[in-house]
Amino acid sequence: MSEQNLFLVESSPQIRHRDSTSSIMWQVSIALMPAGIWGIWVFGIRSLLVIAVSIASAVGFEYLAARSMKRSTVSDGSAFLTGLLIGYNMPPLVPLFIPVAASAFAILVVKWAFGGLGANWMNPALAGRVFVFFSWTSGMNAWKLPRTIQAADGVSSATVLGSLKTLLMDFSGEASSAVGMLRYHEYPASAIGQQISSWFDRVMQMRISAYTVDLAVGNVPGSIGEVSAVLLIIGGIYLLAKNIITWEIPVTYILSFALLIWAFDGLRFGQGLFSGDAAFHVLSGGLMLGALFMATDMVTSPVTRKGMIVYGIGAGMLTFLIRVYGSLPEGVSMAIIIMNIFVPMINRYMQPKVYGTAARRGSA
Amino acid sequence: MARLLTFRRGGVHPPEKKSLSRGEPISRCPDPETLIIPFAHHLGAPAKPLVSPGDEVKPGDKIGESAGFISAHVHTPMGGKVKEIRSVYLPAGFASPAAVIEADPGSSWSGTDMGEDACASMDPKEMISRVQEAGIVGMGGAAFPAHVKFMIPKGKQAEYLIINGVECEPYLNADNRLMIERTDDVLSGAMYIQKMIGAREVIIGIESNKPESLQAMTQAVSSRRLPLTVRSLKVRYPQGDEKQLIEALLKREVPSGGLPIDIGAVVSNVGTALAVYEALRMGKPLMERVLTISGEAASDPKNVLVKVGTPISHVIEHAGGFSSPPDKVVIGGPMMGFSIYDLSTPVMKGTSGILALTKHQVNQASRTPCISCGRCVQACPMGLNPTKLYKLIDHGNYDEAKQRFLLDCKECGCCSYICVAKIPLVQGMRWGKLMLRKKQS
Amino acid sequence: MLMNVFYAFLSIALLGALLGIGLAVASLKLSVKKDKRISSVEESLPGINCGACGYAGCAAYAEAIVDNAEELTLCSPGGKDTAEALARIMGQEIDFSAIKQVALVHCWGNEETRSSDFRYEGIEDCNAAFIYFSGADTCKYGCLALGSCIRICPVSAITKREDGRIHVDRNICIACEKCVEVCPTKVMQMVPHDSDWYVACNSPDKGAMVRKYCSVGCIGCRICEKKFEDGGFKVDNNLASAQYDRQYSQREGAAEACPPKSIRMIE
Amino acid sequence: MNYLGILITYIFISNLILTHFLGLCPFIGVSKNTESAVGMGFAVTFVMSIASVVTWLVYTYVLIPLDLVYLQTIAFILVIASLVQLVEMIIQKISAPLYKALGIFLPLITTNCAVLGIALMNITSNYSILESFTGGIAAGLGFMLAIVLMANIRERMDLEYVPKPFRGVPMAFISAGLMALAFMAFDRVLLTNLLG
Amino acid sequence: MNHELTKGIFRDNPIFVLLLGLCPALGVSSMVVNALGMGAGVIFVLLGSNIFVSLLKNFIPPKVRIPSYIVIIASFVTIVEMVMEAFMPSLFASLGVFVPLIVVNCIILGRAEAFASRNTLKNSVLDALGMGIGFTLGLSLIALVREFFGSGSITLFPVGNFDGVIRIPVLNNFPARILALAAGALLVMGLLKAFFNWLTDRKERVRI
Repeated sequence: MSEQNLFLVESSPQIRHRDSTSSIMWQVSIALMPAGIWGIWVFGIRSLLVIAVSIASAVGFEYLAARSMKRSTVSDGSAFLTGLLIGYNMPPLVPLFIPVAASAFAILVVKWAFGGLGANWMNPALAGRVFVFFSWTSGMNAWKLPRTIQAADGVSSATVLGSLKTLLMDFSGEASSAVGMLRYHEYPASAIGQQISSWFDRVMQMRISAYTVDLAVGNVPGSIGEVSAVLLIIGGIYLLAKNIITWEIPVTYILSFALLIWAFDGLRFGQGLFSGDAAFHVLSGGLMLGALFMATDMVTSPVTRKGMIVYGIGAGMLTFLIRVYGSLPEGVSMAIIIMNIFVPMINRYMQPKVYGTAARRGSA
Repeated sequence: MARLLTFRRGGVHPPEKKSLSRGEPISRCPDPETLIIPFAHHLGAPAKPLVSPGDEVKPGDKIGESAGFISAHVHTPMGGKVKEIRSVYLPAGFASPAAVIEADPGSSWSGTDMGEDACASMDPKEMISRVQEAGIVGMGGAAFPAHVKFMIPKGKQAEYLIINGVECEPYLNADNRLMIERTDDVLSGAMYIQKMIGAREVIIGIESNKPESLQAMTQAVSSRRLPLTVRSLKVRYPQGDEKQLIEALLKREVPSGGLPIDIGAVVSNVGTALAVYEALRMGKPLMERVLTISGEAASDPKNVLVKVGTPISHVIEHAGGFSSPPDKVVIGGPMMGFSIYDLSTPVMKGTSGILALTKHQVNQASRTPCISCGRCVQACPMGLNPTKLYKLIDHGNYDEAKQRFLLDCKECGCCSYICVAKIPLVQGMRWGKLMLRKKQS
Repeated sequence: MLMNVFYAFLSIALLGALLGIGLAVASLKLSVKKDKRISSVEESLPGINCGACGYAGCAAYAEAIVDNAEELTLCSPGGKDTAEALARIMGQEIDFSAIKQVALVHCWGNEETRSSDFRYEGIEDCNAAFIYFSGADTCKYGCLALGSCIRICPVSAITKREDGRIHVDRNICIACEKCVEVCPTKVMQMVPHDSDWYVACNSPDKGAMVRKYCSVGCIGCRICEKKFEDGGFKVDNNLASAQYDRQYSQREGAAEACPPKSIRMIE
Repeated sequence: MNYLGILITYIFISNLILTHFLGLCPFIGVSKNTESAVGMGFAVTFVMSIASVVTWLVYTYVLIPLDLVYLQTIAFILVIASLVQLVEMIIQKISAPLYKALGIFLPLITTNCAVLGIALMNITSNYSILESFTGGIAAGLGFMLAIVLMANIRERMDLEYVPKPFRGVPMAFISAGLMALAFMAFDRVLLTNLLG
Repeated sequence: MNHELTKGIFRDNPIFVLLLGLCPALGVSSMVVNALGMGAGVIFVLLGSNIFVSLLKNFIPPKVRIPSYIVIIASFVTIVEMVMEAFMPSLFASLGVFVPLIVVNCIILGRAEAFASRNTLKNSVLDALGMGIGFTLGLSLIALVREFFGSGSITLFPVGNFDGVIRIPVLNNFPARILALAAGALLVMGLLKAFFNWLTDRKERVRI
């Protein structure tokens, strides 16, 4: 019978907030754009190809998986975002089969084996990245110097943290900080970075190394989307302003990590406690990308504010532990997926306090 | 100005949409030809019909007698002939017996003001029995019988009377207009209630988006030197719920499963206060009320005084009909109100608004699986975990849902409103409660 | 070499004997009485610890059966056979054979045959939808076809067919009556396993009303009752119902004569 | 290697379940809900610590003097099996609540290769008796950590619509695989750097 | 075909259906040759213990039957251990702790308790063979998948000139190394089990 003229009846509330799952996914993607564009610019057009391949394969696998379950979920944007993040986590010169494999693992195994969007308990993009990282380690080390650095041939294009880890292996005590060690071994810095650094020194009387400036701007080798800390922060602020992410996870993550670095990182260079270079570490590696865009992935982070704080602090501590003491140069992706394992437990024990139950102790 | 008061946890802020009808003075809705007066106006036992088909009734006659403790009398606002007693669906979705009355045109209840002195000489007991006789229920929406609330149980002491002028639902202006146009009567009603329950202090809570009400109330209180406090509250839904209002004003929490009186508070709506005033001063039963017709598909949003039992379609006609075909017609506010399909559904004692919403307002994005964003958890004013509860109910685990305080959910709608996956969480909670009841029986 | 072999045998034998004696003594001294039926009940259960019964595992369910007289039909993987085995152990009667009942949906309405009052959006479950005006169909007694019964059926005997109707496979149904309990419109009712014809309608509304909203609803015309003496149909409250006390000969005739074709062969 | 090192090793770095696949049967079987998982974790820790000590004693004071090292498998499994039964009986006798909490898991532990595994590993690593004891406790705690995390994940998954072929055991295995993937961050280098 | 022999291969496959003996299934499945070696060991122990248990079933008092079974099994395991150490030291080294752990392999104790102790010698032998072969096949399947993708090779026994390793072009250069590691074992097991579930589910549906 004709349905057109009938009224709609549904449960209260009769109005809904305008945010929806897909709008959130697309907004996050938009917030990631500036950092990605920067990455493509500094590393060349091949990075765009890497990102495109990641997205295309992620969306393609999502389509296949959803179709086999007789659902259609491509339009919710989650697969696009996963692909985008996988692309951002790839080194610029990565062989193209690697992002495809990462997408396949992320979408088919991490996400759809559990039932698709919302059911996965581990961040698909990060799990995909870790999967390919351990599988094809050399392919995942295909770094490239950004175009903003003029350097002679043969200069290392390893990432800042990777070089640091290698140098520390045969550390002979000639440097007293991370920056000092990089400088001693003539790790390349951009001309702009050096100028800004000296301007800070002259005008503001602030000692900010050229490396730190480069890390903030994005004049360093690294994964395509993670190099420009400033642009990532801008994206993060956009998401915060739009109320898509809340402050708890990024702030506790970065703060706890920075505090631990400040307290203990100096020990590696024979210095005392509280002498670590927090700014350098916070800006380096994928920390900004991780803290603002990956740790805050809604599906795999706790639902309560208390839980989010625990989660953020845990991720900060693990990142510190892995980065400073572990054999891997970077710790962000591992730290976040380890915390993902704990999320169901955090959600179980970090429940909100129910109204009106304060008086009746023990009944909860 | 002092920092605005509000409750602690949860809450949302939907678009207010009050301006559609804010400035419209209360007008009287013309009488309908047929009245459909349901015998149930709230959950609990429906009233026992006192009339049968063919009976003649006069305006103000009691046609339904309260049956059971939580029940209120039902009166007819117009005279006429009872055509039939049949079952009708109420906006809330369940069916109730109702009297269909062919109304005599122009027949209206009339009474005289007995004056302040007559009221002053009554003792609280008599006042409560008059309230009961007038069939007054809470006018905020839940329509809980007022006399039950005003009878303070033994061993309890009412310290505070809170007059609820919050009206936190979007679109609605009925209470707002009452506070502006009938300021003195509302205040007198509040003073009567205070006398009935023996409260030490009376506080009127009004959200700050109703500056005219706030001003009118404050002025009247100071000019009449009444022992009342008017408090301005931050705009936040569901502040009009008694538990949140108590939390906002008194910083106390009603214990889980308990009543406000357990912590010495009684909350009463401004509409109820006015009904109490009219019942005590004029002996007028509760048989008409002010409601807001609004919504983007309503051609002439306004606030009207409508007789209980008037079909919705009649009220809408009075307001100029629909400007465009509505997608949804809502009885009450958009957050807790009910969408209906049949425009002959009658206006009830608790009906605070009629909204005609277009497709655009309904905001139907497609449903996705829960992405655990946690917004519902942060929005829940009761501190529940709606997504967990919903999943438990969806998987048939009602007992665990109950252990997680499912029964404390009062279906305010914050969780569903904010849900990005567009999951009907409130419906899930109602479903869970239904299944729990089924299991018990 | 030989000595080594001898040592090996000796030590293992000694160790074995020692531990064996120790355990034997301990089991005598420390034995705690346990209801023997628990272990035999546990053996009869499939042992896959699926938890479908609502207990932590087969052992827990077995304990609940013996200690708390829990229902015997909760084990869905085991199905009928298990329930029978349990009944034997517990000395209880679950008589499946004599008058085995099966669930049956007494409604043949679907989107094509009946009208709606409104567009419903929300949870796809009969009980959840029933809260709002008893469902979107104008007929308030029919099958909502949103699958509360499908979800609750422990043996997956109930499915939704392509045409939108709910179908109970009577060879799988174990007559636990959970679907009957959960159905909000009470359209799911038990009938004997070997019955053939039934009245596929549940609406007590007057014929004129039924005709308006459903093309296959019983209109209470009484043709089946009056014209077919041995049809075994009875009309009460505007609704025909089939008698199942014995075999009737004129059922097919009545079915053919039924104006809205509400009398149907059970599939 | 000091005791803290042993603890960290068996809890994080070479977790018996996630890197050695020992004790998978109970890990998959008893991780359906958190309460049972915690109970199982305690039971395993308890048995492992005692078994480590007893097998060490048997090895050092019986098998070595008699030159019967090749009989260690038989000897150990006999000792463990009897030990588990004995422990079960003792618990049943002395404390009903404890038996309710741990007892039902004990029979499962007899065939838990993790217990025999840690006993054999203790011998291979040339641990002293105290180190063996620590190793036993650490391995048990590692088992407990893995199984409790898994139980929480599975409880969450119970409320999702997991595709039918993946429901239950496959999903648990894939989850365990993802856990192992994440735990690869904890390696020996981290331990050496941390403890010097 | 004899049912006792064939049931273990697919319908009651110990690894994918009964979920028994998982620890070695994952622990030694990084190379096909290990899987085959382990399988041979398990078949031997299974055969031996089933024969003994079946023969002795009337002499073992029920109270001590489990310890007796364990002793029988452990003896065979020790034999396997010694033989392997003597003749195949490299295999023994790569199987490591999993050889003695055959003792607690649930398949063996499970078959002894559930089958051999109640059945005739002939059936017990067939059961042992079937279960053993099923176990070996399951194990080899896991190993095949893991080695194929994780190392890009298939390692068998060296025969003559052939060193026993089949190298897969392309994959050999870019193996998904993770599959050869611990995490990969669990993932492959999960995926294969899901695949088996899907197969059985489909078969059942076809039957209906």
